[in-house]
Amino acid sequence: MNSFDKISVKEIVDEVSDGCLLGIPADYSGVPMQFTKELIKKGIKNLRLYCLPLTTIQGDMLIGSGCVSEIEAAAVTLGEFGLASRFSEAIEQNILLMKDSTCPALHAQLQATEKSVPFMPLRGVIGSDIQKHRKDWCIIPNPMNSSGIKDEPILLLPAVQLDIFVFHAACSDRNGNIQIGRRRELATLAHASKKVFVTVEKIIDEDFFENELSAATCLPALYVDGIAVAKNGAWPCALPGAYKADNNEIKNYSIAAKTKDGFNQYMKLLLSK
Amino acid sequence: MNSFDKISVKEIVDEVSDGCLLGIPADYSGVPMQFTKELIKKGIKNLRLYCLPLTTIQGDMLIGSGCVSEIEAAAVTLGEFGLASRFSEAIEQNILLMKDSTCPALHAQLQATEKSVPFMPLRGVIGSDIQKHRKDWCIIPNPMNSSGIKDEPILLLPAVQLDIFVFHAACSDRNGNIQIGRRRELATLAHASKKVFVTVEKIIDEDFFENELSAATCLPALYVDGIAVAKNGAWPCALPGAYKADNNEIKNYSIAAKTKDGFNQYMKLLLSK
Amino acid sequence: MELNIKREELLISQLADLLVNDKHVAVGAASPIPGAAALLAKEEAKIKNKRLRVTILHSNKYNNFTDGARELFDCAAQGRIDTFFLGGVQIDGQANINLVGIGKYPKLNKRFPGSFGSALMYFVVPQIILFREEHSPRTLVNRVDFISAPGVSEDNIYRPGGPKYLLTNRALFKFNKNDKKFLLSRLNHNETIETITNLTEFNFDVDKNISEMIDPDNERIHILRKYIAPMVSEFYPEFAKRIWDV
Amino acid sequence: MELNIKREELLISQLADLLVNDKHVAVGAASPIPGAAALLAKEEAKIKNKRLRVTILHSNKYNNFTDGARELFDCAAQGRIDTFFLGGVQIDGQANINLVGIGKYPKLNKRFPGSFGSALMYFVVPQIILFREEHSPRTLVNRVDFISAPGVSEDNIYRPGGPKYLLTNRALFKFNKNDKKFLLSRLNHNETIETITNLTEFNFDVDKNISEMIDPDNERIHILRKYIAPMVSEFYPEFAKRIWDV
Repeated sequence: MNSFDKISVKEIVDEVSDGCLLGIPADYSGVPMQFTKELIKKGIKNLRLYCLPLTTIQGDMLIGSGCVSEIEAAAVTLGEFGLASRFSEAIEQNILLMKDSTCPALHAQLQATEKSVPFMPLRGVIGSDIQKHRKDWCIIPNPMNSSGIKDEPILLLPAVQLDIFVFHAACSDRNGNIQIGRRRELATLAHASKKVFVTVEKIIDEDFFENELSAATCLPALYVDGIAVAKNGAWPCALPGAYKADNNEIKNYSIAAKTKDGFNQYMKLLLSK
Repeated sequence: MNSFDKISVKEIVDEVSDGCLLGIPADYSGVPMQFTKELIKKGIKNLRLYCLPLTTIQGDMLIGSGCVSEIEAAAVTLGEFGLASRFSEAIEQNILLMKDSTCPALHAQLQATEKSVPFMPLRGVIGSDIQKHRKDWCIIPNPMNSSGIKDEPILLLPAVQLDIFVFHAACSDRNGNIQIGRRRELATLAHASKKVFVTVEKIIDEDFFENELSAATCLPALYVDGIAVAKNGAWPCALPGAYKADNNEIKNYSIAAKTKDGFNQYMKLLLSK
Repeated sequence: MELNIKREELLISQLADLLVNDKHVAVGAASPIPGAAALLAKEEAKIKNKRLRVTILHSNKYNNFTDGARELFDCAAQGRIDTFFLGGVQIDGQANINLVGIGKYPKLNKRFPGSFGSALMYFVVPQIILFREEHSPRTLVNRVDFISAPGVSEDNIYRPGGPKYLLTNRALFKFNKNDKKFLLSRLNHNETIETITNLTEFNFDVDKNISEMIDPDNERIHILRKYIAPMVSEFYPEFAKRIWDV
Repeated sequence: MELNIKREELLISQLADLLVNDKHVAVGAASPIPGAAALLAKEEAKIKNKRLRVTILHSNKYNNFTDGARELFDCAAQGRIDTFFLGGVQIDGQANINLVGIGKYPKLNKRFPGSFGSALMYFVVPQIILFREEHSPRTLVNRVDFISAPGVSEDNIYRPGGPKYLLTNRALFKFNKNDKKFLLSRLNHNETIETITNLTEFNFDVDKNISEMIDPDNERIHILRKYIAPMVSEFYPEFAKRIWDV
């Protein structure tokens, strides 16, 4: 028996159900764009996106394609290429529920699940309109005497468990260990997800655990339910340590996506490739 | 200006004051034994040890040498060489305050400081005599509706900030970044400590951050207040990835330390070397 | 041909039988018999084309973790470890375990190392196997002097895990969570219900289907001696040398 | 010789002056002017034999972190970052910032990306410098439509950090925490108190010692153009090309 399950991108897509809570990596941690294209082709509906902590073209494309009913994020943006127009328009037209958050809260909610505790405390945030609109967050008087400030209110954030998390990485070893390098937020996302699938540029015939230093760069196979090879699978996004973003393509997208029609034409071409 | 402060082991020892809260790494994460010998020579008093999550010969020697007034740990043991006799005797003679804990609680208390929150919740532990004797811990009714269990009591652990943390590592790069590999608990300890000093086998003329994979193995220099070269500085303990424990020496220690006299003779010889 | 089966091999075989449905078994410090059992179960699963992951702490090769020392506990809390082994200076009839000391805490007559991670692992790992070779009235007591981790909890406590079995060098007990009581279910050769009763301070029930421990068959002994022994010798060299002379 | 100093260089120079006492400056996404200022301050510190660390997110080379995306926030919460830069679609007279949108939340007329990490960073970094190039009544408003992070907090809120300065392409304000009000302290060339008042919707005080922004001296311009420009071109290539043609 192999020590991991090698599957296809389509088989990963089959694991995503309408309405599920899908983990979305930031643009610096391996965006699974090939998977995203297949997901849009499938016509998935009512996805709830949990972004750690933001999304760029991946989230905007899913929203523009009508796949998303809800999104929790600290930002949705095309970065230097401006606003994520499909996202902004969906909010302005009131057809998308946005759970506005802030980066450390998105990390902490997953860390709560990582530790199987019902909540995590967080400093800051109190007094912001983010906090005022989050009915799933609560504020309690600090029960810990040793904290120093009198009558300090403490914000508690609920543990969030993802249904499924998919990301793209440079490689796995022959045992299914995934090289993530410094992108340790990918480990947090994996720990907090019921199912985890990874697309990789290649599978290498090595054992990353044979060496303490290469072991340190891995997400262990035990968290991964299946691996698919997807050459250039983050395109047009960057894959840290492997290739840079295709800025021309993202710019083209950002221009096309300014209107619904432009977006539809862009996507038609993209999905037919 | 150098990007880090290269100092001597004695200068590290000078940073340790009587009564301070000192972070102690486990036997698998780089025990700073050369530093410990110098600390004992100095005649430090009333140290409070915070072990993540246990200590072996380092803690036992410090206790036997009369340097320690309090210790928080999940275990003090010589592993396959049996009980830590100086520790056990100090407890049996009631001259050492032991804050009995459990591994995940010791991690969580530092993670609270890492995030600058006043406490962290932890599941388990309730109903144990560990919990009953920890007056610094508290139990509250779960304030988070979404948790599922009715009337669930939740254990809260206070944030603990260390005064100083010292560990031994294989190497630093020319910019003072420390190679810790998979021993990421060392990063947690450093994040939660006011001062951090490291002894290393050697300083390498490289920049670990030039490569994403070697960067992933580092504790960044920004957390480190000084680095001293100490050849074989973990001896007789192991240095993961570099050398194994000197089991003969630890066995000799375990036999000698069974009695106060045997320990004193052993230490006299050790410190005169 | 009759094989001369060692006591340790019999215990390893008993434990391996308890791991057949697992996907991930973790083994803590200083546990050569559970470690060998986990590796044996992994090898046998492979033959059946099933996948069993084994994490042995204090080993580099069989350590699947990369997130530091806390990952064992986080991983267990996430429900990703099916079986873990715990021991105890004392174990009592309600499956409370004591790893701290003998006497009235904190003024102990005899201090032992401490509770390690038991106070969390006992709550979150579905199958905790208590393993204590010494079977005597001083180890299997009526009431532990200190509860490192309780055997049972109230209904409002989050507890997906807990004790399932207790193995000593004389007997195997199942733990009945509803009755909060052990059930004697297997006897080592030469043991009787009476010898076990005499050597156990706590009260226990006796399984209607109580039987002798089943010796490992030739194939299992072959795998154990040929494949597992050299693996074990990597992280428990003295144990492997004593039992298998490797 | 008179140097022709660009507007961006003047702003970089203003920011660099605010970093001279720092040990660690962090710069967030899409911030070429703060990024250049931090690297300039680092270079000048080196000349004075002082150590300034600079962390520029979205850069691999100037990113000191190895614990994933959460480390910026943990590091800041630990008090290990002295200065951080924040912007805003709107900034109001109490230093509240809005990164979310225009209109009555959640029914916004115009949606912007979101609050990023501002809701924590604003509380824990001792010196937050608000930087917004556009100085107009639509950016510097009386009251923001949405508070991504509040400028001030009650006394019982843990808040070692907060706003210290607001720099626009026309002026530099100090923030007075006690009065909860900005103080106009430096004017760009060709600006007057009157032009600033007309272009600012919120009320502010005027520093008794108000002065013009001081142009960077020849040495600073030399360092900026010779050493900093090529560094900046690594992570803001278009900006570096536009300003310095590198």
